Amino acid sequence: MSSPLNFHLEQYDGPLDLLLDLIRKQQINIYDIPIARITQQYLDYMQKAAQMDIELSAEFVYMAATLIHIKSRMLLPRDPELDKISPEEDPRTELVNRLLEYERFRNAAEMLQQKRVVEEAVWSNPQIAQFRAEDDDPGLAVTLFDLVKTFQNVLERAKHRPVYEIDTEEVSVPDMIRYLRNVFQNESAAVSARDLFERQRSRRAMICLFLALLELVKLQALGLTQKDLFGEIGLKRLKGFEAVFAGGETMAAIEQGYN
Amino acid sequence: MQEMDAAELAPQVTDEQNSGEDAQLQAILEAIVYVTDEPLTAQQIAAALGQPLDKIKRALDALVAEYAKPEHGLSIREVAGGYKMSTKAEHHEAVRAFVKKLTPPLKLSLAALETLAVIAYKQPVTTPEIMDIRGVQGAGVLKTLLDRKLIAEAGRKDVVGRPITYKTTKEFLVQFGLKDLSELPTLKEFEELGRLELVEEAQPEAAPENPPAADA
Amino acid sequence: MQEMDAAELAPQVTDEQNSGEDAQLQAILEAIVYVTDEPLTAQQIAAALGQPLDKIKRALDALVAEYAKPEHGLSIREVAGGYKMSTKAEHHEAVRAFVKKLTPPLKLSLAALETLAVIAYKQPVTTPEIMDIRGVQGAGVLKTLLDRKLIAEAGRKDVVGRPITYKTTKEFLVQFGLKDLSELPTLKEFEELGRLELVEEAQPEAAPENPPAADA
Repeated sequence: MSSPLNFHLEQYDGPLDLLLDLIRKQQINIYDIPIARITQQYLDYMQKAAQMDIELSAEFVYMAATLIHIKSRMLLPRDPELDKISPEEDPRTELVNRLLEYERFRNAAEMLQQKRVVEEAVWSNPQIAQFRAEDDDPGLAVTLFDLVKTFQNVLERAKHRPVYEIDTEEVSVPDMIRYLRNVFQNESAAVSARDLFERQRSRRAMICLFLALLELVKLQALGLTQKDLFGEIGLKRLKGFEAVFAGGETMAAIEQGYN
Repeated sequence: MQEMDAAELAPQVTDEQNSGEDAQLQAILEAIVYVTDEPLTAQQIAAALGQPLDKIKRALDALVAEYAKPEHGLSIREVAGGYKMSTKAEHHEAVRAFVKKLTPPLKLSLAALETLAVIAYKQPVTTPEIMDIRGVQGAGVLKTLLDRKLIAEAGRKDVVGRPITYKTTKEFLVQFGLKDLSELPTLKEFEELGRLELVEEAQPEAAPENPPAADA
Repeated sequence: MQEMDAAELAPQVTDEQNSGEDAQLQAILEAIVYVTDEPLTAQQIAAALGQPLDKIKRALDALVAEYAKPEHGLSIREVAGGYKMSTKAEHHEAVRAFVKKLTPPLKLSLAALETLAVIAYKQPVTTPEIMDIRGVQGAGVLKTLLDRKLIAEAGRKDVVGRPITYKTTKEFLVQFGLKDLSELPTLKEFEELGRLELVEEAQPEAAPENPPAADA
């Protein structure tokens, strides 16, 4: 029942937003809110929202309960004698204070918005790039929030990365090929072969890694690099890398061979 | 700055050595403010140039005053505790057409602005405190504000659970063109409803004509 | 530009209407030349502003002359047939020296930031462990982080090969404004922000189009 009238019903950020609007539009004295009337209007709104399937958050319901509670407290007569000893606070006071507090911040938000309007009409054109040393790392300016966000991203990525248990006995050559594919997919620079081997935690894993490397070098997916004699051996992605993994055939053939 | 025509003929050398020096300093300051992307404080500038702070301050004030004149389309303003050069807002129509690198406007929802306002006035403030004032669960906009570097974490509060507190950043001052937080109007000034009553005491309670919940 | 003191007192309105207009045009040209990076020709400006070419040319000449004065550290020059603002060459050394002294904000490459994040949350941690979590080979960024004193060695781990472990430093705490490591936001707290965000976003501005069939 998606109604064309839907957007006639104003949306409110929260119950305070709605109450403030009701009070303002009717120019009601904030210190003397006609609680029965406002409660009725508030409930009307909720009902209409429900009819239109606009989901209102739990706070709207909680506020409705609060309003009804205040209303009932105001209906109950007080013992005038008791009142003389300890005059009861107006049951509306707390709500009024919350509304006033909320209103201040809502108006402050509008003030901020106006400031942005001005700032969006001016432009700066700093020329600092011309004066920065070239070796300056252009990097990202980093905050504490970036730190936790980045860590979360790294973990997230790890979660979605196919995991190959390299320290169990079950590790196989095809596993290692998939592992290498993973390593070199996002790495175009040379990777130290020693580093790769050092990361393996079992003899079997090292042997499988070695065989997997030979396989990929043979297929010209990876190349070996060595800067100088007896220098460190590096591994680098070759042009054939994509092609080898493009179809499923290569992998299938290798699986076949080792099973 | 009256002998400028003479100075133009023989740059760097004026009759009065002093005013030549002043002009020189002012020129360097102008170049520095023009070049830098972040508002620099007078202290930073003084320290970097190895000059006394009050001298730098005076020269910067003169620069600000000079650019405030109507024949300048640029202005140097005090923003975020420092000095920043930009075009003047009154020329935005003419200037806009020439701006190539239009940075996308900082679009913030009213909810985000409200949250930002609460943080600006109540900092350091925790998430529950913010939600309390707004009467809304969900501090989702915090992430947006953190992402845009308008707010930052400000340590933990020493209460149960040690919740994180938040504060506004220098970027906030820059984005909203504020010299510092004290430039914000007081919260009291934002109270409308309470004030309304003092003026319109006798306002009769009109019948509830049309509450915003419109007819369905 | 002699009547500027008067103009300052009553901005935008001068005795001579003409000179007020001139000032206005000059201001706009100043702002336009400032915001554009490529030299603009007088023709381009005249066309964009819908003003006669000779008027624009005269105003640009006045602007060039004004900035040629020694109290200006900027200059507007004719380059490649157009007009361009830049700092004056004689102040380049001063500006360069100044920029060099600015302590830049902590800037890190994404790889370095990732590594730092892993170390911050997993310390003490070894290189293989870092690479394992990041799923990336190459620990070159460790050197960057060590050089910047954001991390330090924290002894060796008692496993085969006794690899070196790393931890964050006091400088790290200073850079991120932390009293101690317990102030680091926890992952749970971060995820809380994200989760609340979804709540907020799930509440669209307009009414939902396709509500679940309510009253059947």
